[in-house]
Amino acid sequence: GGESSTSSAGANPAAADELKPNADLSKQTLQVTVWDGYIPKELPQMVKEKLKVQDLKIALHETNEIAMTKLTAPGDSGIDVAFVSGQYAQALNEMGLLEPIHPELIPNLANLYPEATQLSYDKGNKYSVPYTWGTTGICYRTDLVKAKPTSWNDILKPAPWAEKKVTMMTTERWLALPALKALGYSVNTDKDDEIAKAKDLLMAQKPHLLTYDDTTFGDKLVAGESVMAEAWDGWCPTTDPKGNIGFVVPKEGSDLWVDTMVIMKSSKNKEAAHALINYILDPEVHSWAAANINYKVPNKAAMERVKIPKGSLLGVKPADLLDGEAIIDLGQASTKFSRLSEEVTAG
Amino acid sequence: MLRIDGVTRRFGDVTALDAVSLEIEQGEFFALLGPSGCGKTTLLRIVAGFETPDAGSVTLDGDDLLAKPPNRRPISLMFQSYALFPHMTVAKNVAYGLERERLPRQEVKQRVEEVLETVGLTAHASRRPAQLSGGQRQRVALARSIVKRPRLLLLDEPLSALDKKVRADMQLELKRLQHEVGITFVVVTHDQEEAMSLADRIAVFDSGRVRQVDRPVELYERPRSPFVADFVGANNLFPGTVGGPADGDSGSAVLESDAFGPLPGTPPAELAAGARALLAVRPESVELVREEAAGSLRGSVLDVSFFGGVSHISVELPGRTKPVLVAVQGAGQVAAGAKVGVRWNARDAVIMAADE
Amino acid sequence: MLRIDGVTRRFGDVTALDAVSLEIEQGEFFALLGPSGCGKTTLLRIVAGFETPDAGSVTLDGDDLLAKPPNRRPISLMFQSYALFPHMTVAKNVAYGLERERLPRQEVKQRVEEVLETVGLTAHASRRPAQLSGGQRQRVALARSIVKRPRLLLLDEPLSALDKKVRADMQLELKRLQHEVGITFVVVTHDQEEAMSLADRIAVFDSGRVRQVDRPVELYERPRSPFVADFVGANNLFPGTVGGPADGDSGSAVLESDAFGPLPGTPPAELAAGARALLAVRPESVELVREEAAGSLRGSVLDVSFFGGVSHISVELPGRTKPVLVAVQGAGQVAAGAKVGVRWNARDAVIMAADE
Amino acid sequence: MGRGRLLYVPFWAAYAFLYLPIAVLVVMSFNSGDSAYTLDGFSLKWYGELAADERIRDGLVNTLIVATGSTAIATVLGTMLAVGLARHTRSKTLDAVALMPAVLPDLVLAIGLLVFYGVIQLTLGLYSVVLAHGLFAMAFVAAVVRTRLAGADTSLEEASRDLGAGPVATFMRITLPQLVPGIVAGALLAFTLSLDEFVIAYFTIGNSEQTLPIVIYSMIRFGVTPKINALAAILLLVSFTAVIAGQRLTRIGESRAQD
Amino acid sequence: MSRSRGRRLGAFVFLSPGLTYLLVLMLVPLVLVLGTSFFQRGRFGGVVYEFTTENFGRLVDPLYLGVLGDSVRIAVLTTLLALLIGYPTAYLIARLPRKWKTVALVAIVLPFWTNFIIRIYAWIMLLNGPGLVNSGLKLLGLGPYELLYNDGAIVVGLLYSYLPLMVLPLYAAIERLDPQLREASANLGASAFTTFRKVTLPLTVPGVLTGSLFVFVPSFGNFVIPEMLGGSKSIMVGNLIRNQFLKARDWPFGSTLALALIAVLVVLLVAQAWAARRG
Ligand SMILES: Nc1ncnc2c1ncn2[C@@H]1O[C@H](COP(=O)(O)OP(=O)(O)OP(=O)(O)O)[C@@H](O)[C@H]1O
Ligand SMILES: Nc1ncnc2c1ncn2[C@@H]1O[C@H](COP(=O)(O)OP(=O)(O)OP(=O)(O)O)[C@@H](O)[C@H]1O
Ligand SMILES: NCCCCNCCCN
Ligand SMILES: [Mg+2]
Ligand SMILES: [Mg+2]
Repeated sequence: GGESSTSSAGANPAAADELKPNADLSKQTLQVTVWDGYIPKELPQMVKEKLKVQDLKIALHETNEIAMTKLTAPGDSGIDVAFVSGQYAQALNEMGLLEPIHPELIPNLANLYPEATQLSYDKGNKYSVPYTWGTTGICYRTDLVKAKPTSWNDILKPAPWAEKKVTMMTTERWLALPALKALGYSVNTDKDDEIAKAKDLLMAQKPHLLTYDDTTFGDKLVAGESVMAEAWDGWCPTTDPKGNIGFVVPKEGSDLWVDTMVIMKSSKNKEAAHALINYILDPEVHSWAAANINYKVPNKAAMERVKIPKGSLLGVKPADLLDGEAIIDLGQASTKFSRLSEEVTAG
Repeated sequence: MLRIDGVTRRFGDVTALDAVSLEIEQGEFFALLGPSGCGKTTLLRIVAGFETPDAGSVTLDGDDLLAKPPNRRPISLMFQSYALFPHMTVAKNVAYGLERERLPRQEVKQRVEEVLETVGLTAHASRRPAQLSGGQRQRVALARSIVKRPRLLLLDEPLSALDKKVRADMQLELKRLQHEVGITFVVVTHDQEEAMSLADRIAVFDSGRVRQVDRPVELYERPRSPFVADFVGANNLFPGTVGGPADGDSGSAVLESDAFGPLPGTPPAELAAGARALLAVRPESVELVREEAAGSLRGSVLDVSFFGGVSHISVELPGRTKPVLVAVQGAGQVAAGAKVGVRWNARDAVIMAADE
Repeated sequence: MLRIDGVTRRFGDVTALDAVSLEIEQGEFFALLGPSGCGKTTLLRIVAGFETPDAGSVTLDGDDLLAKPPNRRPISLMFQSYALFPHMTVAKNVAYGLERERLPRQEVKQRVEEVLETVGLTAHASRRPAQLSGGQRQRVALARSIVKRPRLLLLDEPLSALDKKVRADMQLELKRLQHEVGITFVVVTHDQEEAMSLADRIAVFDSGRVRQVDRPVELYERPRSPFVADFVGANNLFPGTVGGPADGDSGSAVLESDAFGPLPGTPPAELAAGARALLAVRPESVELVREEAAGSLRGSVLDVSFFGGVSHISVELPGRTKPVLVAVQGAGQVAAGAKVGVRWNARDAVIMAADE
Repeated sequence: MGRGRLLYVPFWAAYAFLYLPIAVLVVMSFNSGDSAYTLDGFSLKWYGELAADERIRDGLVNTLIVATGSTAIATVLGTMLAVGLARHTRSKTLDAVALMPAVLPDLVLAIGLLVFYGVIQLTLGLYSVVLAHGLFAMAFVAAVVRTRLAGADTSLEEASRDLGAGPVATFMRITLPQLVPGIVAGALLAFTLSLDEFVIAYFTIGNSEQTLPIVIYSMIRFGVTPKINALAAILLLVSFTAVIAGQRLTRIGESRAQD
Repeated sequence: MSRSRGRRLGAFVFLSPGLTYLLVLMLVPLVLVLGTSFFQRGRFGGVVYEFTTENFGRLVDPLYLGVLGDSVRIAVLTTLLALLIGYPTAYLIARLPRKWKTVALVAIVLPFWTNFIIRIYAWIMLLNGPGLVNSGLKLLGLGPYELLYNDGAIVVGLLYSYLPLMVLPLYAAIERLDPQLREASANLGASAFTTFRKVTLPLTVPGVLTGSLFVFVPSFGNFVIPEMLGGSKSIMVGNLIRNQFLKARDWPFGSTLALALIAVLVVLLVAQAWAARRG
């Protein structure tokens, strides 16, 4: 496509509806789609009691991708509020599928860290509200590595002792991330030559890998099948009772991922949707995520309530996190990453 | 009743039926006789509705049969290959046709029991076809088609797997159905004795064509073509030309045979003297006499074989490649090699036109 | 050569074979005769290896056959239901057995052509079984088993679907194979004439048991039990007790019949005077005479039926429920209702022990 | 009999192959640790958790509804289709079209149906999954039954027509019983495939409902937990019991029918 | 003639319900999706309704051809193995006494009444470095071997997943064979193997074709097993389509790939129908 890149951050193609602050929520029913275990089990009950919303129903999705397919298909998906990662929220918004956030209906936005209101995919939380955030690094066996990893190159060019004992993620942007960072490029690059160099690096790495693994790399580390893995912080089992799992953000830097909440344009229950997001941003409620799923939440008040267990990465300061580069959707250029992933895996 | 008119059926380049026309009367017992592969089964399948003729019509009491689906035709066909339902017991197989008529259960049960009794399979009622012997299967197939008492029964070699005794019983039963119930029969059989003894009329087929339709005795005694003469009983044939009357007897004539001079026989009215003809005489009409007996052809005994009841003696005549066959009652009294004479009465030999 | 010893086979509560023992000689043509369902097929299947007997042994030239898998037995079986391979042409079906012997292609081709010629199916070589008539299928099955020229050929009703002429040709061919190639035959047939004319010896079966094994003429003329007498040809049976010699003729005797007084006949040596016995006399041995003729039993003609060649006349005798059957050559000369007498020669009637 | 014994090698190998992982899975259901991947010790705790999980229970019920419903549709329509194709047409195109849903990539069919249901504004629910599963299951049944009909002898049907049975009675009483092994095999296949189908179900189900595979897939963020192994173990136990009981029952039925 | 009228009526009665269902629920949706292959991807996914044939140009790409080749290789190998194991199994099931047939048949599908993902994990447990198979081999003094994360593991996984799709159609085809045909063959001197090759197999060709298609197609289009057991080190055609629809959110090109795949499948289907009709 010969389209010129017009995407200025925060472009908002969808016009906001008129919403009534005092709408009768008991006439509204909410349908949410979210990852399994990502919100408290009791949330529907709590929301019904506290917000007097008629009903809250939960659909589960396995991945961002599969949720996106359902949300972008023709016709009404029937979803009011969706939990998706930042760059997907951005894409949904670009497609005109999201309702702008009405800040007046979400007073609890004030609880967010200031940094969490200036994320590069959505500066000012115009259409998304962050729910959790974190970064990507190297998860490793402290007892099995001969040297503590510090650089993406430790995983990209494994030393002999790590030969075939290293795993990488294939979800495309995270497949490229270690290589791009090791080469000193942006994770959001759309330059062909930079992507090509990353590909070379990844192709050279492939024979030395145990496997690509996006989900069970933690298990492999615990079992000793692997010694190092590219991992999201929250999924690195640093709290394993044996205490031999470590996590490091390599010196070349990494990303900042954010999982967000968005309201669908097609929703007929937008007042209730706002009320739900507001309710979730309540420190009491929001702290549940940190305490139960090991993800940091961008909510200062909430984080302060959480007791941080030994080994947990919850203690990482927002400022450190923000060293990471938030991943944004690259529009047409994002297909280059699909291509990269196909070339690497098929090669 | 059943009228078959100009029916032709081809399979690729095989013409199974070639403009066959037949008329079968109400209550008649009609037999189809003919060599293997001559189209008998094909004809029955057309009447029953499982083949469509390429040309011709079939009517039953004036109604066009071809327009009706098989299940609407008041006809039962007994398949040459039986086509028993393997998943049903013998009793179920037999009851099938009756149940289709929605007869009361009790009646179905009773009629099934009766017919199984008739075919001697009462003890096998609850077996499956796979657990039966060949002859037992054939009897189930027979029972299944006769139990319906249709207006027209088509039987394709119904008794070919049965021994003489059971076969005789079944023949009696078929005759009974014909007389008491008034069913019309069309029966295919390769067994001439069966055809002769059961049928009111017989049609002889050859290569898809009807060669002769006649009552048994006529067919046997007055075959109208060498094919029929040869097919219906092992005839001794002598080629020649039609000669004058023999011995001043007005009904008889001689055949000026090519190899043996004048031979006595009976020609049909339409044969002119001098026409090419054949004389046919049946083995049981040939008399075995002393070599020097008057009016006999001389030869020597080639072989004697015993058929139980009758013996067949083949006699070699100089000037004939095929030996003359003579049938005598009981075990033969002559031995191979004996010099003998053969002769026959003019009225026992038929003179007919030679095949074109 | 083939020795069957005490073979028993049961299917559930049916005893298909009950301690059957037979011995068949090298080069012999052996026929199995018996009513439908008596176990003939079962016996062949055991010899060929498709059924295992519950008891007994089968040996071929002393080797235990039962220990060998079917494909290692030098035996061909022609199946009663043909079992033609539906996906192969006629030629392929016939060639199948030869190809298994890895004969050179050229020879296979030639032998297939020869045997197809023999069975009259040369024109059908490239057809599939489904495109054949019933009799044509049977001939393919026959061709398929004879083409192998095995040491032992088992034929299960090989000619039942064929007309008289083709059947006669096939019979000749089988005889030729027996004499020229030296194949041993065991043939099941329900056709007594066929058994009589072809076989060197015949075994008569009944309900899984061997009733008599004998050469054809002996079997026919000297049946050893009423069952055999009755089964082999429609016999006229008269119950009674063994009486003294008739007419001073040492070889013959009379039967003191229950209803008709003394009747002339020939008893076997082992029957003592006074024992319960049956006299059997065949239809063709019965002479039809004038009512008042000496030594005849009086009755009236019930029915005359023509069988082509022979007529069967049934004569009702007062004191007998079943009419006496008389066979005469040609069309019968008497009409139903006529008063007649019947009589026979002592040497044509057999006196035998009554069944226990 | 010694003959054919060699055949039993692949036969038993096949069953061993099929049940080896199942054995592993059952063993792992007793894991005391959190991982379905490394065995830590013996415990029944996952069975307890399983009993407490109503989502799994609901999912199981929904799955059984969907599998039963779609198998019923598929068995009826698929059998008819097979008979129609074998006996009433010579069209090879129709043969191929009828097989299509069975060989279409799940994802393409799923997205197609998602779009289609969206376009016609169908409110999704369990029934929309039943319809979707019925579609591919029908093709499987049709293909398996078709296999049985290929080149089959038609004289039995002719005999039935001849005895006065119309096309319907002939189909029900003669054709259908002959097809039973094919229908059973096809229906088993249909049921099995529906039970475990995820992609199509995910895209065609109502938002507030889940089938078991959807529940399980959404649960496997960190891989499988022993809870799902426990579920699998229980499912196996129940189905084994049902099958054996069913077999006993038919045996009793059969021996009755013999009398 | 009445026969052909009957034939048409029968065709209508038997075919119309299924074909209608097929038309509405498969053909229409398929057209909806495949139609998008002539449009363009929106910048952020979705479809821009501007006509283009560019997607078809993208098909001829050595990368895709390579994936296609790998997929064919793996799927063919899987199919052959499935046939090798499945045929004798189906054969013996068909020969079992009636009361055991259904049990044996159900036992074939029973493992699949658990869950796909769990079964795959079970295979990982069996095959991984310290896994059960290697432990077993160690007792025999062999190994350890790298059994996981390679094409061999993919084949095992596919074989495992789709074996029933081979066994059931084969069973249906074999079960109807007349045992007398095998007897006739043996009687004519054929060994068990020859009988199989010359009689049983040719007569069950439709079952072989159906089973092979059922195994080949989903193997060919699979994407989960290459990821989980193959470690994503090689991908198959299914991955490509999945990637375009779900990851690249390029429905137009995803549709084009699907169209190409379907074209291949239709060729296979027609060939299958053709061969099965002859059988
Ligand atoms: N599989 C079976 N199960 C039960 N009974 C059987 C089975 N096979 C044969 N029988 C029975 O065993 C007996 C002998 O059968 P067999 O086929 O040997 O008879 P046959 O002498 O060949 O008869 P036919 O001349 O009618 O072919 C018959 O009563 C038959 O019903
Ligand atoms: N489906 C078919 N395709 C091709 N030829 C066929 C088909 N059916 C029958 N024929 C041929 O048509 C001819 C007549 O067959 P038909 O079955 O009517 O013979 P028939 O008189 O019943 O013989 P038989 O006494 O041997 O059963 C035969 O030559 C046969 O080979
Ligand atoms: N179960 C929640 C998975 C969300 C994890 N987000 C990580 C960033 C991108 N997928
Ligand atoms: Mg015929
Ligand atoms: Mg028999």
